[in-house]
Amino acid sequence: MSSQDKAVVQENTGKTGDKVFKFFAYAAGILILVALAAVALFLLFRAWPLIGGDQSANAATVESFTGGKAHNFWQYVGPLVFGTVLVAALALIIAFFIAVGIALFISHYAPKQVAVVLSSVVDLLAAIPSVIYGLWGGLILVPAIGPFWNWVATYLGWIPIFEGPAASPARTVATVAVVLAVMILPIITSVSRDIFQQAPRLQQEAALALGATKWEMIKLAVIPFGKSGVVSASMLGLGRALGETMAVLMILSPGLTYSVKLLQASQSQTIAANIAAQYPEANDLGVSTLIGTGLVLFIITFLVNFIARKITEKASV
Amino acid sequence: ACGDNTSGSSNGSSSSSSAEKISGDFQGAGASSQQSAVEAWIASYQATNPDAKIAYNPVGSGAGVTTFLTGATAWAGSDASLTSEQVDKSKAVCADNTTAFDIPAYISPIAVVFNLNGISGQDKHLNMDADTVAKIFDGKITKWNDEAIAKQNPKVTLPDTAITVVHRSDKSGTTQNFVSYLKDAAPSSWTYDLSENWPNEVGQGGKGTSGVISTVKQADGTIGYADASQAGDLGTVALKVGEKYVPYSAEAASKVVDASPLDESATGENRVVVKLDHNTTADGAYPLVLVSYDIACPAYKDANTAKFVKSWLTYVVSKDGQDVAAKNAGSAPLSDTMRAKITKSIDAIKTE
Amino acid sequence: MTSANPTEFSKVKQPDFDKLAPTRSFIEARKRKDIIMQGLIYVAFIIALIPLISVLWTTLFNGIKRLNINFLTFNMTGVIGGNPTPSGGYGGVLHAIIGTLEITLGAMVISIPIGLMCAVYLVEYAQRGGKLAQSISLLVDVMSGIPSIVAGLFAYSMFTIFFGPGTINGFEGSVALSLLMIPTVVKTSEEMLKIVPHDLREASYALGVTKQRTITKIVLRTALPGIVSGVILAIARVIGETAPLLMTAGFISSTNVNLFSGQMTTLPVFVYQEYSKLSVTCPASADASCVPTIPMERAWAAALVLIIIVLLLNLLGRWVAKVFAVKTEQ
Amino acid sequence: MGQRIDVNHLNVYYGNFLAVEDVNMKIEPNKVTAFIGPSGCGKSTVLRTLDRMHEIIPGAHCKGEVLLEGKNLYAPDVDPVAVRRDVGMVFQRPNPFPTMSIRENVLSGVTLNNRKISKSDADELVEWALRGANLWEEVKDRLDNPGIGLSGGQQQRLCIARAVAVHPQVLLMDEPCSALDPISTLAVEDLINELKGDYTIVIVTHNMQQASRIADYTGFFNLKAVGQPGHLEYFADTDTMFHNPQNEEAERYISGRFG
Amino acid sequence: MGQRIDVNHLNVYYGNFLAVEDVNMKIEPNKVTAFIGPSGCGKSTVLRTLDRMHEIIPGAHCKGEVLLEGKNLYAPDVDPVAVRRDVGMVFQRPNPFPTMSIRENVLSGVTLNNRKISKSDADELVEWALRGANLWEEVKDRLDNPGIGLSGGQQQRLCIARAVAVHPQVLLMDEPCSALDPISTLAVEDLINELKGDYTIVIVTHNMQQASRIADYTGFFNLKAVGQPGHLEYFADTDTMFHNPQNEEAERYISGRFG
Ligand SMILES: Nc1ncnc2c1ncn2[C@@H]1O[C@H](COP(=O)(O)OP(=O)(O)OP(=O)(O)O)[C@@H](O)[C@H]1O
Ligand SMILES: Nc1ncnc2c1ncn2[C@@H]1O[C@H](COP(=O)(O)OP(=O)(O)OP(=O)(O)O)[C@@H](O)[C@H]1O
Ligand SMILES: [Mg+2]
Ligand SMILES: [Mg+2]
Ligand SMILES: O=P([O-])([O-])[O-]
Repeated sequence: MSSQDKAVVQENTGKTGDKVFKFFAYAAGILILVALAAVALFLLFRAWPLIGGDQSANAATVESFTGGKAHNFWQYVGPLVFGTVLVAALALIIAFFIAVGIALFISHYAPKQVAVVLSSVVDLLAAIPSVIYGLWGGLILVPAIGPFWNWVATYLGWIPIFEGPAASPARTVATVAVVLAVMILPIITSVSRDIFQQAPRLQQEAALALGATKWEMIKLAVIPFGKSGVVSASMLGLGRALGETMAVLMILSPGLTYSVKLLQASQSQTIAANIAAQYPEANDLGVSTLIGTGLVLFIITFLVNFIARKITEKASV
Repeated sequence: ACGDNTSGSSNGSSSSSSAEKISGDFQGAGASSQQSAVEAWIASYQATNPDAKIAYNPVGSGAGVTTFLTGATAWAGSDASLTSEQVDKSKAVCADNTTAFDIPAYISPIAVVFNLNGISGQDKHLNMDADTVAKIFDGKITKWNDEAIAKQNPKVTLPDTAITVVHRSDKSGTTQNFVSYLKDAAPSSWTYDLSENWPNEVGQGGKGTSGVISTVKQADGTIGYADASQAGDLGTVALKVGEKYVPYSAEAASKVVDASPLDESATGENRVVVKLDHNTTADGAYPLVLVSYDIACPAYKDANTAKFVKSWLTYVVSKDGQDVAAKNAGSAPLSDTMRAKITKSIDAIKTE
Repeated sequence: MTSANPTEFSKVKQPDFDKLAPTRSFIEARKRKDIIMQGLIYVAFIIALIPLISVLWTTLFNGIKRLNINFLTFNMTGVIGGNPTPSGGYGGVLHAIIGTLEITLGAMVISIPIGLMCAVYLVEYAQRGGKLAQSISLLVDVMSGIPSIVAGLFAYSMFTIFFGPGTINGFEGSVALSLLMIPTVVKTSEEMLKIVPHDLREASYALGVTKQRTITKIVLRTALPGIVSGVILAIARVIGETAPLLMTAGFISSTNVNLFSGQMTTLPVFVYQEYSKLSVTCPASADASCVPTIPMERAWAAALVLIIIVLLLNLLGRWVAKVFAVKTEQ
Repeated sequence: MGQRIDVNHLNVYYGNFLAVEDVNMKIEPNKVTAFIGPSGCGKSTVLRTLDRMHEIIPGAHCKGEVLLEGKNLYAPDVDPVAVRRDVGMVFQRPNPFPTMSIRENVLSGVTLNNRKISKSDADELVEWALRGANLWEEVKDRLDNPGIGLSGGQQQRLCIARAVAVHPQVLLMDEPCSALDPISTLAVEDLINELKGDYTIVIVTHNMQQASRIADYTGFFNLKAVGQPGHLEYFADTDTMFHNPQNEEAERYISGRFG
Repeated sequence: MGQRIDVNHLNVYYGNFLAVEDVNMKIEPNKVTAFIGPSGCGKSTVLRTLDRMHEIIPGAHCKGEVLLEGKNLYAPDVDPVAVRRDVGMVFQRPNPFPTMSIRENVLSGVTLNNRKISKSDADELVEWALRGANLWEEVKDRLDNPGIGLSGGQQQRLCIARAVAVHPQVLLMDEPCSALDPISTLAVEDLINELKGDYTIVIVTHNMQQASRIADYTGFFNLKAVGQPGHLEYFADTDTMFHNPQNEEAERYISGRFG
């Protein structure tokens, strides 16, 4: 029977297709491992003079970078790590709650038409390139947000992080955190929204039928379902905040201290922005030093993600 | 190519009409300070050499020199002269066992700009001596109505506004030149080591000249330093030279360069490095200047590149070239005496 | 064996439901909490609108001034200071538009297949809790934190090794951007693949469909709208990159359409460079046609062009998502 | 005590689509009322209007009155959350909360109303509810295992346990036994019989034997044609419905008796 | 023609958990075999081993033999995909493909396998399959509407249509009627009766009337206790099973006859 023969032919093609596809899937996974290993090796290789090279030359490089404030690599990278984590964490804290709020608003509160419009608005926000955020942050937000920070410094100044006087212009960690929050907010929102919208109807109905209010329904049936997705979206956002260069560079007045005075200028700097600021004028050893800081950022990102992973694993068991 | 702004026919002025037309793709990279000038140079140069496609990547002096030393670019722009190490290294890229040389190509006054309600404005000046400037930028003077400032500006009523110092946040030739002036002219008030990075924690930092200018504009009571062409409608400081206060100007900047000796310690052939005399008392000189160099080889592995570099640098330092830059980038044109020294080095480029 | 026991219920004393009944104040508190949460959620939304409107408005307001046909159809050759060019404009971004599109397309071509296949591996092939899968997904997260400038340095060094020192071209930029784009593609696609109901896979397998066809025709197809919006997120992530492109793709004022050779300007680099210039000097002799503030005006106009491109891309994605959406009620 | 429900001139819509038309019926307190009828005739839809679950579907709404002990559920001042607290519901597909253990699933409704429930009260309640759903013996050793680890039938019984644990006045069940084996079905039917002493029960079923076994009253829904709105064709006490129906359509439907 | 299935010493595992133990049975070709038994005894699990669907659950595997016309499905050289093409399956929960129209859903078995089919053949096949599932009249005017727009019962019938459209040799059904109303159930039962001329059919059902109506053979599964593996307690032709069972457990289970 001819249909039988055909079926046999089909089987074979299907099988090869299966194998090839599986091969590509595995290859893609491995390629990512390889790419990342290559990046790590590259960083290590380029940063090697820091470890294996002439230490007095390294010290001189660091001194030239810091105007003599730091004398070795660790003194240099320490405040940078602090600043990077501070800025990114603040941005994530600001963005996370608002993002989850908007995602819920779109998925569960807004009427359908409004939700559709809002979704596109959020997607659009996600799509605004970071150089534009840099321009906007540096030229529009900094003067606009000044009075607000002044108010905060005046009335909440007793909280150490809000200690005044607020810098004018407000090229501070606080302002940068706001801009980064705006940048990562749509990423978290967009992914969370998609997941919340997929939360199973059945369980939501079960919650409502038990007499849950809308918020309780969300707590019972939506958030548990979306939790891991929201966390991984947040990690995506955090990653971007940790690595964002231009916006920080164009807005922040940097400094190399371990200070949490968010409203004052010249307190902190992020690793990524620091590389961008120093790279153009750096010599070979300078570039090595900068790449060394990049390696440290790489390790931080690794640790942050590792810890986040452990936390969610625990939570989901 | 597509989208090119075809130049009008009127443009082919005399300068290099006799020279052979250059064609090909050529790359330069380096100092961002030169960017505006280089863009103007490229545009004018291409008017007479329409087949030369030139790209200048303003990645920064350090990266520019590094790239040049790999042989990837024909020339580099740099705010700093070559180190002797770099001169050594250049043997690898320059042909015939020659070493790279640097020549001044772009001289620009650095303005000390400020924004002070009711006082600053286009072409408005405050008088200050180097010591006062140093103290302000070191955070020792914190109010605009400080005695030190008021004394030098008797006709101005200064407000009780706090001073916000604005400096560069990135590694910068401008910073290096600025602090070098402070160190030379006010050694007792400015004790930091020379560096391209801002040495203290006073005030705020801005990325690039644009960052400094926009920061200064964003608040009352700010003071910063930047390439003078960007001063715009900000107030600027007239620096005390000898007994007079001199506001920045292109001519005043040229004067200090002319009045400065060449740096004898610069080792290597053909190099023209200016050792700025920040303590000059020459009449009408403005001592706060950025000198940016072009770096090239006396001999190239590729003859076409050599031909291009020679013709290009000749144009850049020519009166025409310097005028174009002065007009469009606000730089100070090279004086004829300086040009004579430079031309010798350019002429040394072997094109055969 | 489980046996039917009609009196199961009465085996245990019935709990005291009065004790368990909610108090009036507790019900009120719950209601209040519900309203407060709703209020907070609305507030969150309004807060997010402020920056969005501000960014868009600023860009539109500042950018519209120089956005015209001339700006879109010419490049920056022959532009001297603030003077008008022979073509009658003040320079344009044609070269940067071409550069942005080509480099981004290059990055997409590299990262979408890799990212998507990696997500397929993680969701469809990897064993749950397997070592390899765990390390890959951890490393994907780590990868999303690579600063863009490090990606640029990496691509630059890699091309130096393979193609000689100082190699700069558009494709190098694409490679750098891929490094930034892949994690977003992987993560978003992974999430989208995960929520495709298992039922559908089973239904397909039961029809004698191979795993590959099940994945491509059912799983990917069902997840497509989500994947498309993830990809757009990823594009948006990289289309605004500046620092790595300056290093890898370079900067040039003329048009270069060859992705694989010669420097290429992209819109964000253009925006950043114009912003860096801030203003130009107009000679004292110049007439009103010399515009000293032209660099900033060009920067905003180019930013507007960039937003419009991204917007169009978004609309395209939205359209794709709609066409391929999971069809619900008519 | 159970409460009576009167449905007056109820029209139920999905957006503009009129799904069920002009339903009028009286659901007696402490009795079991069954809804039967062909697929798509609107049994589930009507059931869901009785605890205002219908309106959570976007665009879905209804016109007419549903009176619970004379009080209109759809009056403007009525809080749907409160309605759903008094009127429990069990769905066609089992839907335990996937992140919760068996125990937490059973308690999930109660903890909403009363956060500070003591451990012993909770234990008592869990056992009572699970026994009622004939699930206790099977799960008593693994109360802390996740609820979705159970088989389909077990899951459905868990959902019933969850619904009765909040002790509603009225219990709505949408084909609660369609995923259950006979033994579990019997247990649930017994449970229904037992519960009707305290509650009013409305059940949708495709199984006419089940309806005739447990229901006191039966409503037969029908629809004239596909795409047309469904309607309540005939409502009668179960005896009449199954042995002496005064309605031709109902007669025809029931005489194809099987189940 | 349908094919015979022999199950020999089949042990089915979820990871390390032995879910069903030592199943031995002969499923006759062109007959209907029903699996009955209490919830959780492993009916679905065994059914899924017959087309190697069991193993797609991570960690799930089985030991023993399943012979399809004497050929062991679990022999190392057998491609599970090919097995599933010959052995069709309908699930407990309706699962139409959400991205496809009604028509596309029916044709999916053909198109997903990259087989070409002419438009007229396709039309014919769609109508044949949908008529068989008693869905044709309801959907014939909206074949291009999405499949998940249908009601639950309609969706399940669509899934049956989809499964029969690939002309399998054996058709496995896991409680296919649990979401259907009596009329649709009757239609599906008729369909099963019709199909058994060509195919071997295995059906899991909770409904003993259904089993006794349609099955030629019936297997009764049971489990000793919760947590213990299930097993095939008794396998017999349906008549014997329901009227003269030679097994006490089966007798007890069936005598609580209802459904
Ligand atoms: N969410 C919905 N949106 C639009 N129409 C719907 C929706 N749910 C059901 N319908 C339509 O409303 C009508 C009644 O559906 P309903 O689910 O109440 O029927 P049913 O009697 O419960 O059927 P079944 O026995 O299959 O559960 C049908 O025509 C159905 O297509
Ligand atoms: N995916 C799974 N992972 C682990 N155990 C499972 C899984 N599915 C089922 N089981 C277990 O295997 C045993 C048999 O389950 P199965 O679903 O086959 O029963 P069933 O007879 O079909 O029940 P029902 O009538 O409720 O559908 C049960 O103990 C169940 O808990
Ligand atoms: Mg229903
Ligand atoms: Mg089952
Ligand atoms: O030209 P600089 O950027 O080095 O000041």
